[in-house]
Amino acid sequence: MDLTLSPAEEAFRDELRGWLEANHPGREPAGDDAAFEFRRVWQRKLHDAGWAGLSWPEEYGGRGATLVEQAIFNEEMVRARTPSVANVLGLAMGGPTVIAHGTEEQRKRFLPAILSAEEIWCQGFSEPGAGSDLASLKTRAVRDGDEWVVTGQKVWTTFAHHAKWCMMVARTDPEAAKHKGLTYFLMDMEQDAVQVRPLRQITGESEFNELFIEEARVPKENIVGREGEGWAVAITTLMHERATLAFGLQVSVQIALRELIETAGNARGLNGAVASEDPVIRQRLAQLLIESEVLRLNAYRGLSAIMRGGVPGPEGSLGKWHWSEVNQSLTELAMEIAGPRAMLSASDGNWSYRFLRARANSIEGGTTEILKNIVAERVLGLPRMR
Amino acid sequence: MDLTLSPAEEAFRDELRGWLEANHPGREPAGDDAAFEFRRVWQRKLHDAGWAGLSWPEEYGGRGATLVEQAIFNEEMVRARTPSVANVLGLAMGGPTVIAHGTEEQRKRFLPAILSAEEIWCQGFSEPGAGSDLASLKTRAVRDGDEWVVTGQKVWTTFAHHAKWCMMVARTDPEAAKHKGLTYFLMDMEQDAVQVRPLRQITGESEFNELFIEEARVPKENIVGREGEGWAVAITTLMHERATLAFGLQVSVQIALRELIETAGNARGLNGAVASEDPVIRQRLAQLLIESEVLRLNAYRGLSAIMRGGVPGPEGSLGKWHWSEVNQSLTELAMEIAGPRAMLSASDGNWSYRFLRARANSIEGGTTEILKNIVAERVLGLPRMR
Amino acid sequence: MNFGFTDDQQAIKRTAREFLKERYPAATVRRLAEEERGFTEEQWQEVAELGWPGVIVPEDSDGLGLGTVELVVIAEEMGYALAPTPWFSTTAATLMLVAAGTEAQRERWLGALARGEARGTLAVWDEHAGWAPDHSELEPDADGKLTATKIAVPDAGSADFLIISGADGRHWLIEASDSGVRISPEEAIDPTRKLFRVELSRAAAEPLQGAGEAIARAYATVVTMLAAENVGVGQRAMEMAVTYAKDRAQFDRPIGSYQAVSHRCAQMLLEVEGSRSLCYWAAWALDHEPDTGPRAGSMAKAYAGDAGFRVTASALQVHGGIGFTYEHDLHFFLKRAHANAHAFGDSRWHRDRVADLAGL
Amino acid sequence: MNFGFTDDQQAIKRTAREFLKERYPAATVRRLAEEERGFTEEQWQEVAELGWPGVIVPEDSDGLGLGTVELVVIAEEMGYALAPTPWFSTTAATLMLVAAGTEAQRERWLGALARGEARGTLAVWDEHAGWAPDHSELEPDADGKLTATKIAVPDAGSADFLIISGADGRHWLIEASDSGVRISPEEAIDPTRKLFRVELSRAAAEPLQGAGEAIARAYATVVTMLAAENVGVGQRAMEMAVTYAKDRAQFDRPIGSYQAVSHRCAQMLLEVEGSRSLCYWAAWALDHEPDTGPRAGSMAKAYAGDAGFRVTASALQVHGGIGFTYEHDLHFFLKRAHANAHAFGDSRWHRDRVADLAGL
Repeated sequence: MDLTLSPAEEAFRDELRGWLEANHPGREPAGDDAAFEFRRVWQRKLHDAGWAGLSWPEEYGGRGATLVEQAIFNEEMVRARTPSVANVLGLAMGGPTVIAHGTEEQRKRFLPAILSAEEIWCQGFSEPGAGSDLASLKTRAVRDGDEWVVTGQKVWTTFAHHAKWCMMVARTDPEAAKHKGLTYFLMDMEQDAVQVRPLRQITGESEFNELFIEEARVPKENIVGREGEGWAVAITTLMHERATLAFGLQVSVQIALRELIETAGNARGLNGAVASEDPVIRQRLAQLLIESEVLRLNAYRGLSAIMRGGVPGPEGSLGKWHWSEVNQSLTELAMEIAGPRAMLSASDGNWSYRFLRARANSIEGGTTEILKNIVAERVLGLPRMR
Repeated sequence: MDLTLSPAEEAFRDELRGWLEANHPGREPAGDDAAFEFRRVWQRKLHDAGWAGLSWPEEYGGRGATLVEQAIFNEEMVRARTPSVANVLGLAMGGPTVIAHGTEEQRKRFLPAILSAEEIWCQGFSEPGAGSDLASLKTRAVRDGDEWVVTGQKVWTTFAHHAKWCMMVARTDPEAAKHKGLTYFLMDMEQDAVQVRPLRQITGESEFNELFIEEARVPKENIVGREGEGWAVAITTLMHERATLAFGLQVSVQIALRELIETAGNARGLNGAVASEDPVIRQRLAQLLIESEVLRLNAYRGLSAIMRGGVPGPEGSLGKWHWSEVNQSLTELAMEIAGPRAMLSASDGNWSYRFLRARANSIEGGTTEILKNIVAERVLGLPRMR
Repeated sequence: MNFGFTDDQQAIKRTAREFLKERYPAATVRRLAEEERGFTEEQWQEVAELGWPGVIVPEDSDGLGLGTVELVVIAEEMGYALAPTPWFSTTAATLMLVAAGTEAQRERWLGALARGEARGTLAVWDEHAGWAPDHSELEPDADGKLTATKIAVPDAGSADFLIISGADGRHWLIEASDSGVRISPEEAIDPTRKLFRVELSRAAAEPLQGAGEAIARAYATVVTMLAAENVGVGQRAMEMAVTYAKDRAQFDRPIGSYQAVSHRCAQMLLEVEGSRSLCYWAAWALDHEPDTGPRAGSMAKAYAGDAGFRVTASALQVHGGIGFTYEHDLHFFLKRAHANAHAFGDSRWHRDRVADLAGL
Repeated sequence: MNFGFTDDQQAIKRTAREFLKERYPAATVRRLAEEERGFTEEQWQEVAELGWPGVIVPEDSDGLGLGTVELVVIAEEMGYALAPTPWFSTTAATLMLVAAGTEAQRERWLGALARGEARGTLAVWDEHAGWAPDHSELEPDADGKLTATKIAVPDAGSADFLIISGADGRHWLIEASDSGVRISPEEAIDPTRKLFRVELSRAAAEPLQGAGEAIARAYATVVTMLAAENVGVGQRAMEMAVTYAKDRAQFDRPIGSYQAVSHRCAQMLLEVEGSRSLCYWAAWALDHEPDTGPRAGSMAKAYAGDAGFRVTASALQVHGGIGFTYEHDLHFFLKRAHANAHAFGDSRWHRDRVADLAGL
C-alpha cells in the first residue's frame, strides 16, 4: 500500500494545478444555453491543452494517462471548483464504448469530435415501458439496404437537445429472446425523424428529454459491435457510466460538502447560534465528511483493483448507490440548516434546487433497487431474485 | 372521538389502582425458578381478585371486561411497574383460541386452570425447518384409536419447562396441500414422549426450549377445531399473539423508556456532563418518547377498530414490527448512554442484557420480513410476493 | 374512550373529501400552483359557505364553535386533496385572535373571519433571526410602530391583516392596508401554498393581549394542523405508490410483488398511521387536556414532518423516473410535505420541545 | 498511488489468515470464551513467534520495526478469526511506550514485549468519570503515588504492566506486581476479550514523557486497530449470512433470493467495504501523513464502529432464530463488534473529533 504520489504523478499534478490556476473559466452563467456554450468552450480549452479524454490512447487524441493520473485530474478539478464539461456522456461513456467495441473507422470518425466537444453525445437506452428492465425495450430497427430504419420512443436522454449523436439500443430481431435481439446504434440526431421534447422535471428545469423516433435512418456502419449483440455493448456503456461517473460523483460530493460547511458556518441555527456549532448538526456534518471520504477511498480502491484486474466490475454499482444516499442526506441536511428558508426556492447556495434534484439520484443511471440486485447477485453470488 | 374515560371506566381504574397499591408484590427475585414461582403466585393473586382473563366471558372465569377496561388494566400495570404473570401464553393466546374454536367441554376443562396459573401453557408451532414458513412443518400425528400419536421436533417453545399444555400444530394428512393437512392439538407435556431441552440464547439464559416429541399421545378430544383445519386455528392464535401481546409490548416500552430516562438523568455522559442534557441524546430520547406514544396510540386505535369491527386484523402486524424497532433503538441508546460500561454485562438497570435480548424482537412472533409481507399483501393489497 | 369520530366529525370528513375531490381535481391544483395568488374569491366563498373559516370561532361571533379535532379532520383532507386555499393561514391567524386577541380585535375580526369576509395570516420569521419559530428579535419603536421584515409568510398577499410575532413572545395585529406594509411574493418550493415577504416600515401595530400559555396552545394547534395536512399528503402519496406498484410491470411482473417495493410501501403505512394517531391524539388533547396538548402537538409535528417527507420521497422512488417529472402530480405532494416539515419549527426543534415538556 | 498491499504485507495477511484459521477454529474460540483468562501461555508464545507483538517495536529492540498498515492487516484477521488473545491490549500498551515512554521504560520493556516475554495493557476509564476516553480525572498523590479505580481494562489479569491515563493527558506506567494494584475480572459482554477492574491504592507510578501529539497518534492507532478488527468481524459475519442465505430455504426457495434478505446482504457489503477503505487509509496516514492520521483514525473508528454492529446485527436477522442461540457462533461476532464500537470512544465521540479536526 502506498498512497503517496510518485515523482511523475507529482509532476503531473503540479502541471495541472498550475494550468488550472491560469485557465480557470470562472463561474458558469445562468440559463441553459449560455451555460452549455460556456461548458463547450471550457471543454475545448481543456482539450487544446491535452486534458480531455485523459485516459484514452494517444492515437485517438487522448493522453494515454494512467488511472492514477485520471484520479489526480478529478481531485484537482474539485480543488479548483471547475465547472462541468459539455460532452460528459461522450467522454465518460460514448468514447470508451467506441474504443472497446468500435471498428477502427468508427474510432477515427467519432473520437476526435467527442474530445473537442464539436459533437455532443446523448444516450437512448430507457423507454417509457423499459426503465429498470432495460432489455424489454420496444424501439425497433428494420434493415433497408445499407441503412436501418428506427422507430420508437426514448426517455431520460440528457443533453439530447444539444446532441449530434445518440448511442441507442433498438430491437432488430423481434423473434429472438429478450436480450438477444438487440443492436447498438449511433444515431444522427440531426434528422427530422428524431423529435426532441424536453421533459420538465420537478425542479422546473428540463435537463432530460424524450425522443420520438419515427423512421429515423442509421447507416449500417454506425452499428457498434455486431447485429444482435447490442446488449453486451450496452452493458459496457453502463459499466463505464457507473465506474467513471462514480469517480466524478464523489468529487462533486466533496465540493458540495465543502460548500455546505461554509453555509453552516454562516447560518444562524437553532435559537440563533451558528449552525455549525450546533452539536446535532456537527454530528451530521461529521458523518457526511466520513461518508464522502468513503466514496473517495472506494473510488481509489476501485482504481487499484482495475490496475490489477483490467475492466471495471460490478463493484462500481456500490459507488453509485452509496453516492446517491450521501448526496440525498447532504441536501436534506442543507435544508435543515436553511431553517424556514427551506420553504423558499431561492435559498443561498441553490440548496433548494439541489435538494429536489437529489431525489433523482437514486433513480437515474440505475435505480438503487437494481444496483442492490447487482451487488447481491454478481458480487455476493446470492441466488437470482425471482 | 373521545379519549376521556366514562364514569364506569374511571371507577374501574380507581378500583384497580387502589388494589395495585395495596397488593403490589414487589420486585421479582433472581433465578429462573424463583422468578417463575413468584409470577405464579402473583397471577393467582390477580386471579383471586378477579383481574386475570379480564376480557374473557364471565362464564369462563373472566370478568367480561370491555376492551377499554383491558387497556386501562395494561396502563395501570405500567404505572405500578408490576412484574409479569406466569401464564402469559395461556392468557394471551391459548385461552382466546379455546374460547374461539374450542368445544364447550374444552372451555370448561382448560380455561379455569389457565386463569389460576395451575396449568401453564406453551406453544409448539415453529420447527427447525419451518420458521417463517410455518406451514411447511413436518411434525406428524397419526390416528391410533381414540388417540393421536405425535412425532417431531419443535423449537422456540417459551415456558415449555414449566408448561402442562402445549398448543401444537402437526401434519395429520401428508397427502394434502401444505396448509390443508394440519391439525391443532393440545398436548399434555407431562409424558415421557415429550423431552424438553433448554435452548441457550445469546444472552446466556434459556428462555426458550426445543421439544423432542417421540410418539407422544394426544386424546382426540384435545383437537381444537376440526381435523385438517389446524391452519385456521393457528392463525387465530397468531393474531391474538400479535394483537394482545402488542398491547402489552407497548406498555413494556413505556416502562423501559421511563427507566432509561432515569438512567440518563443519573449518568455522566460525554465529557462528564449529565447524559440527558446532551443535545444529541435528548433528540434521541425525544424521538423514543414520540415513537412509544405512537405504539400506545396505535394500540388504542386498534381497540377502537375492534370495537367497531370485531376481530383483530392484520394491522396488528404493524404494531409488533414497530415495537421491535423501537425496543431495539431504545436498548441501543441505553448502550450509548452507558458509555464504556456498554462493554460490561453488569451494567446498571440490566441494559446490557436487554440490549442483547432485543435482537430477537424482530424475529420472535413473526419476523419483521414476514410482518411487512403481511402488511403489504393483506392491508395494502399489493400482489403476493413470488 | 374511543378513537372513532363522532357522527358530526364523520360528516365533516365526508363532506370535505367529496367537496375537495370535486372542486380541486389535479388539473385545478396544477393551474392554481402556477398562478401568483393561488386561489380565486369564488373558491374562497365556497370554502366559507362550508363554515370552515369559522370552525374555531365561537358561535356568538357567527362561528361553528367547534374544536381542534374538527380542524384536524379538515386539514387532513386539505392535505389529501392538496387544495390551494388560504384556509390554513387564515385559521392560524384566527387561532391567535381567539387565544389572545383584545376584546376590540375579536369584535372587529372574528365575525368577519367566520363569515369568510376577511382573511388573516401569521408572520413569524424575522429575516435575520435563527430558525426557531419563537425566536423573533422584533421590538416596536418607542411609539409602538413596527419596522421589520418577515419572510415566508403564507398567503399574505391576499390577507386583510397579519399577526406579527416579536421578541419575548409578544404579538401584534397589523392591517395589510396600512401604508407602512409592503408585501411581495417569494418563490416557494411548494407552489400550492403561496409565501410572501412582508416589509414593515413604521406600520401601525395593535398589541395582542392574552397569556403566554394561550398563545402556546394556539401555536400547538397550528403545528397540529400542519401535521394533519402531512397525514393527508402522505396518505395520498402512499395510495399513488400502491396503485402504481400494482400496475407497473418490470421483468414481467408487477413491481409491487418485489419486496424492495412492497416493504417500502409497508413502511409508508407505518409512518402514515403513526402520524395519524399522533395528530388525532394531539387534537383531542388540545381540546380536552390542556397540560398534554402542547407536548402532543410537538410530537405530532415532529413525527408527521419527518414521515410526510419520507413517505412522499419513498413514493417518488417507487414511481422511478416518471415520478421525477413535473407532469406527474406526485411532486406537489412531496413539496408540500417538505414545506410543512420546515414550517413553524422543524422536527429537530419540536423534538427539543418534547424533551423540555417531558421534563428532560 | 496504490491501495494494494506490498508483497510483505500480503505475506503477513496470508500467514495471519492461515495461522488463525488453524489455531483458532470456532470450537477453540468458544472454549476460550468460557475461561476466565481467555488464552494460554503456549498460545501466546505461538503469536510471539510470528513476531506480532513486536510489529511496531523498533528493530534495535528486537522488534520488526513495521508500521500501522501491518498492525491493521493483523487486526483485521484477528477480527475475522475472533481469536481471543491479548495481542491487541499489549500492542496498545506498546504503542504508548513507543510514543511516549522514557528512555528507561523503553529500555526495560520494549525488547521483552517484542520477544513475547512481557505483556502490557492500557487503562483509560475512571470508575466515575464520563464516557470520553480522554476524560480521566485521576491526579497523583503529592508523592506521585496513584489511588484510583479503572474499569473495563482489557486483559489486565495477565499483563505485566499497565499504562494508566490521568487528568490533562498525563500517563503513568504501573507494574502489575506492585502491592498497591488489585486486579479482578469483570463480566464482559464480549467473552472473547477479557476485561478487568483495576484498583490502585497508592501504587508506585512512573510517568511517561512524550508530547501530547505523539500520544494522540498512539491513541489514533489503537482505535484504527479496533476499527480494523470490526472490518474482519463484519466480513466474517457477512460471509456467514451470505452462506446461510444461499442454503436456507423457506417457501420453497433459498431466502437469499428474497430482496428483503439479498438487499440486506448488499448493505453489509457496502458497510464492510467502507470500513475497510477507511481503515487502510487511516493506517497509511498514521505512518505517512501525520497531520491526517488522527482525523482518519477517528473516521475509521466511527464508521467501522457503527458498521460492525449493524452488519453483525443484520447477519443475525438473516439467520433468524438460530442466530439468536448461543450454540451458533454468530453472537460472538456481534458482541465483539458491539464492544469495539464502545471501546476507546464511541462513534458519537469520534464524530465530534472529526468535526473538531476538520475545523468545524
